[in-house]
Amino acid sequence: MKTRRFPGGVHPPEKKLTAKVPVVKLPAPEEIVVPLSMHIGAPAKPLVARGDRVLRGQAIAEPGGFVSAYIHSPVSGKVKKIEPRPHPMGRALPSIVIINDGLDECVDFQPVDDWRNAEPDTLIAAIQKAGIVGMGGALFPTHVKLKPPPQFTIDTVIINGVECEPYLTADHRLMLEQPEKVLEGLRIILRILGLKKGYIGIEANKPDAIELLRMKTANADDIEIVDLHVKYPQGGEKTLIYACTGREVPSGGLPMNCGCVVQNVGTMAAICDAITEGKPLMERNVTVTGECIKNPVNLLARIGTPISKLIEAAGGFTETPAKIIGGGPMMGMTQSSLDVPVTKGTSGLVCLPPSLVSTSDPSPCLRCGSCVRHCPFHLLPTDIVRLVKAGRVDEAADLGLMDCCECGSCSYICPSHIELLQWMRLGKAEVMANRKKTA
Amino acid sequence: MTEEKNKFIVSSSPHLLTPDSVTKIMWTVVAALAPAALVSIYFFGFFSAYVIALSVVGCVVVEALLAKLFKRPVSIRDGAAVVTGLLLALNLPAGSPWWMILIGCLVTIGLGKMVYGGLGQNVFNPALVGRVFLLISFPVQMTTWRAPKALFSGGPATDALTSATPLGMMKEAILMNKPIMGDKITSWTDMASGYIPGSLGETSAIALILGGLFLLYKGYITWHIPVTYVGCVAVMGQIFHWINPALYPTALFHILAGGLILGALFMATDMVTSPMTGKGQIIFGFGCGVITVIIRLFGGYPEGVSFAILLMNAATPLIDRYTVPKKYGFVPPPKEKEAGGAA
Amino acid sequence: MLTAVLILSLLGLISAVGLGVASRVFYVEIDPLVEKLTEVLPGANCGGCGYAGCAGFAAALAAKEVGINDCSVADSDTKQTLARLLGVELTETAKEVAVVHCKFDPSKMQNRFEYKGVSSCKAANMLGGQLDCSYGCLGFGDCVKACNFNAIVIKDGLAEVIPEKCTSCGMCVEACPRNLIQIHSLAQKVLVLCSNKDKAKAVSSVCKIGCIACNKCVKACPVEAISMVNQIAVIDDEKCIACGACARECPTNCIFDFGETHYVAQINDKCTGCTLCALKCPAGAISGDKKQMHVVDPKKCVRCRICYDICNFESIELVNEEGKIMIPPRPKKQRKKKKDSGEAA
Amino acid sequence: MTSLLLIAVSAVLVNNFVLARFLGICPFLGVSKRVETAFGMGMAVIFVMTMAGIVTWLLQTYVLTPLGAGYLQTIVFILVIAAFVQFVEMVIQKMRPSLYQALGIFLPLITTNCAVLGMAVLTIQSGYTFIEMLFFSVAAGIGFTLALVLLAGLRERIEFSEVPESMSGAAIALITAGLLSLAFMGFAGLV
Repeated sequence: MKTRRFPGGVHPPEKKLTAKVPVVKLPAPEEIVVPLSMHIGAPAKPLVARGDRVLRGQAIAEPGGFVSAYIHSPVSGKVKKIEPRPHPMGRALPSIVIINDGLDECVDFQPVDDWRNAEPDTLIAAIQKAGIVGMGGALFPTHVKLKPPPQFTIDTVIINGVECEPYLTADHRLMLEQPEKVLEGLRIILRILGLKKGYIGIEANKPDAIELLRMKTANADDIEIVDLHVKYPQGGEKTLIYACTGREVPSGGLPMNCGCVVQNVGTMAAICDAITEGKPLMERNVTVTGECIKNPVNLLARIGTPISKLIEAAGGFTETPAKIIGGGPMMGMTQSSLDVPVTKGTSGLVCLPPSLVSTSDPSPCLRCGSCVRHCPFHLLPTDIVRLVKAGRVDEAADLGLMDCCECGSCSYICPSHIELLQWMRLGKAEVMANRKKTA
Repeated sequence: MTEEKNKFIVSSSPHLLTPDSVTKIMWTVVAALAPAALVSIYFFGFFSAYVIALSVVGCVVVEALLAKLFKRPVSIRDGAAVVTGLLLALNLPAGSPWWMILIGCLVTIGLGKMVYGGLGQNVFNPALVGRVFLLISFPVQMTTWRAPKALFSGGPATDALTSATPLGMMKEAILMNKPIMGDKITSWTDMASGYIPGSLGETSAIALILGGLFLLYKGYITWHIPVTYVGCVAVMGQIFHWINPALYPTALFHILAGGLILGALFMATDMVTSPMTGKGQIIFGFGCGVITVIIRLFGGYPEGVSFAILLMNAATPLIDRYTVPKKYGFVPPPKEKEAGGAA
Repeated sequence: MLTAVLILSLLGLISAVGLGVASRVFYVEIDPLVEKLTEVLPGANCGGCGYAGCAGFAAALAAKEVGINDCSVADSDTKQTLARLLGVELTETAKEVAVVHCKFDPSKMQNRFEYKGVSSCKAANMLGGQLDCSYGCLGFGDCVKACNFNAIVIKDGLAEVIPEKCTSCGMCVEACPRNLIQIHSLAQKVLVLCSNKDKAKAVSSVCKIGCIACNKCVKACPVEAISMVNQIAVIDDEKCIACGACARECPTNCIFDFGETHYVAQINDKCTGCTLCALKCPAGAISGDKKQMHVVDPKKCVRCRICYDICNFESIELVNEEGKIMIPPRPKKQRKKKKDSGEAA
Repeated sequence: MTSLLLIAVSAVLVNNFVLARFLGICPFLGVSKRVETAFGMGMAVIFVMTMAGIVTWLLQTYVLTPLGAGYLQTIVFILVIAAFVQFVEMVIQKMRPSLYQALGIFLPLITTNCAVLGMAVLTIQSGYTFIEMLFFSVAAGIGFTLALVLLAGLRERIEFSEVPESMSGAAIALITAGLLSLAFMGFAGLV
């Protein structure tokens, strides 16, 4: 079966150390730190104050704007404090600190009864109330994505089971261990968008998942499994849409501009929980892996658990790591302290030893064109970065700076190890600043 | 500024990098050039070895000195100077005088590279700048060819100095309008194996192609430039051969003679001075081919490869400017912006 | 010879007529002001202002796109005439200087992590900034790169302005991603060199010279020039009399006093009891009734020298802690006629 | 016909006005910072060269030689060229103000540009017929534009290189122009 693909992209070593390791449930720690900004859009506004008693699954923060999301307490306990705490994004951000009383006393969940013929709006409301956001790392509030403005007609739903980042296997294990939830979630989405057909894209390096899901949807005609060529960044929204449908998201536009909605498999499982069991988003699969981890494992960790607890659960370090990465090594953010909490977007913890982290200074650009050949969006990273370095940011924008999806293929493949992606980010920030100034 | 507890490293993504590096590229190119160098040493013996050695050492020393002069970090370990030195050596005739080689090194590294700010910043191929500079400044020394003599075939080293290269003979034939059949000059096998007089690297086509394929396999050069360049020279050469078979040699002669193979595989494909996109490289190769044939058949100099590549290097920024690939999700700019932009 | 004159004059005539007609057909409205401005400008066409020649710069000047000071070549009287032509008065404002509002002790400031990547403050700041203090100067020199007069240098990890070279053009203010640099007048000697907005405990845990918003300076200031704005003391340049009381009062001495050393005032026997100094003293440290000898209370005196400058009877001198006279009383100023005396005071 | 072609090819490539005869160097260095302005300048020079070539040729053959006032050649040519440049300046100011700003001082400078006067004098010395002169002047203009645009492309690229201070600015432009003319020497003997 010929696998679908997209032009460009790179082949980093896969190193799926935990592909065969089943998910282990991590008990909740004593102190849970739930940050208020775990999604794209305005940070959530707290509903609780110091000293309040909260139950597991109780909403402790409401959306701070149209594009924002609810946040729920993963444990029952007492709210200790609301103060800035270390956050995976680098700076300390306001978070709700809850002391776990260990009872796990739940609030009574109200599932949506008989969702098959419930109104799409009630389903979307239930999803919003459950605080579901894109779990692939984009963290875009799902209820907003599922209600596109009227002028856009959606005709295709693509579920992203690609997980093209090296080391990470959270989605892979989810597909293997809870395929029904994923399929159920997809059917709910199809019901909401009123569509008859949905796709699930999975990379060919997960044959067991492909086979299992194909077997489960053998007689169903509303779900098709698409196996994709193993290449990074196959899991990116735009590359996935191109590989599955051949369409291109217009520059500066969103997937809905070309009639597509892309969701992560984790989000599907969360939607299924929210609708069928009324459970809000309180925990997620996290792959704790890397050469420095004694025995790498996939953990079902509650949101707000400090990553030091996850590392302990994985047997601790064999050697002090040079980098702790929240998310995958290609797009994840390095963490500077171990008491950063797990958030809705933490798909993994990759601990790289000093031997794998190059600290050499970049050598001059040879204009070898590798970055041009490997950029999935046919941009000219070296020319764009050259212009950004010289401060000519508007010319860089003309060359396509704003179309860069920050997948990092160019920095990965560059023989001179130039931090192309970091320069692109600086350029983008400057363009946005200029736009704000002139707007 | 402060003692470091074992702090984690924080950097921008991606956190994995390709094992490739500039040093690796440069030493791979040196390895790819090795067969041609060894064959030239085999044919020209001591004269070739000393030219290669002096040129490489000369280039490395000049780069180190100029780096200090321009207060730049001395980075001769990355092998770039060795590659340039080796390429320059392959462009010089066997037994060139030592002072000429040193001047060549000075011009190649100085004018060709360091003046622009070092590796990756130059606009002309340094080795070719050196060669053309020497060709024009010292025409006599640059065109005294030694007859090749298999190294271990005994007998005194013939110092037949001025045996002309196949291209030289062709040029005289054309200028004097004495029609002699192109391929009667020397047999194909000699030309392919390198048993013909000429610059060190230009003789053995087989060794060069071997090196070129190795680079192609490693992915440090793409097929676009060599194929279009050699193809274009062959096609045009053949067309002129049909027009006047007596005077103009056949395509095969054009390919095997002179520096075409060396130029197409190692000089024109120099990453720094050739276009980045596939389309641009094809235009580049085509341009080089046309100019090479024009100079070879109608120009004053027998060998047009160096000039062709330098001229196309000059055009590379313009080629790069007009071969920007269409980006993913390209949205044509609205009409009035288009008109406004064209002022 | 005649033919030569004939040919030339004929040719001249034809060209003149041709050009006359052409200039009518292709008439382009040129703003006369731009013409005048172009003459005044140095005409070096050096392109320093970013325009191909002085004509371009003049047009931009007339269209108010650029300021007079953007022409770095023009000397002061050219700028005067330019100002007169443009009807804009060239404000000879007092010399202003950029100041970096961060002064941590480099040997003590710790790093939260080891930063690897593009060496620019914006880049490091995007990843949270490697300093423990999340407001401090990252020291990668974005400001140095932005300054065309190299008036700012990085000294062991900290940006520092060289007042003489600074032209207060404001480029560094924009360049700093943590907005640490502000423009103050050169005369402003007392400055709060900290920008940490965290609470006291967080500040002192990262930097010993940080402003912990203890309000001591606010109380110490005789003229209420200091106010506490989100956990940082902010000095109002107009009100400040540079007495340095706040600097002495600050427990973490993050308020720096670049003026010359201050001494307590002391009244000697020449005092005529004119009560002028008691009136003007902001701290109310001078007491005494009319026509009687006045006394300065050393504890209350904020050493602002206002009384020293005001007293015209050479009766106020400045002494250090041991009472040694450091600065003798100011010599008497010849009082002009009554009318001018107001001015002299 | 082939001789006309040879004149054109020789004027553009072999003895290119800038790179082989080293005429018109100051606009060559002055305007070659950006490709658009270089191209604009090239078009202006082509127009002035062609028009000046025609008028000077006519003047020379029908006015100066019959009257035996050949010695007036230089002054008359300068007068004609100046008139044309003034005309071109007005046209460009009207049609392309942005180009006029970008060219700035270098547009009126074409009057004293030795390439234009050189072309006029060369046509007279080599005794070209009208058609040959036409080919020669247009080709000379094209050669000038080719060299100018090539150098502009190179200089735009060099702007990004960290050229050492001692070499930056005009120095690196001159070196690049020198190497460019080195490359053009390959065409020597082409014709």
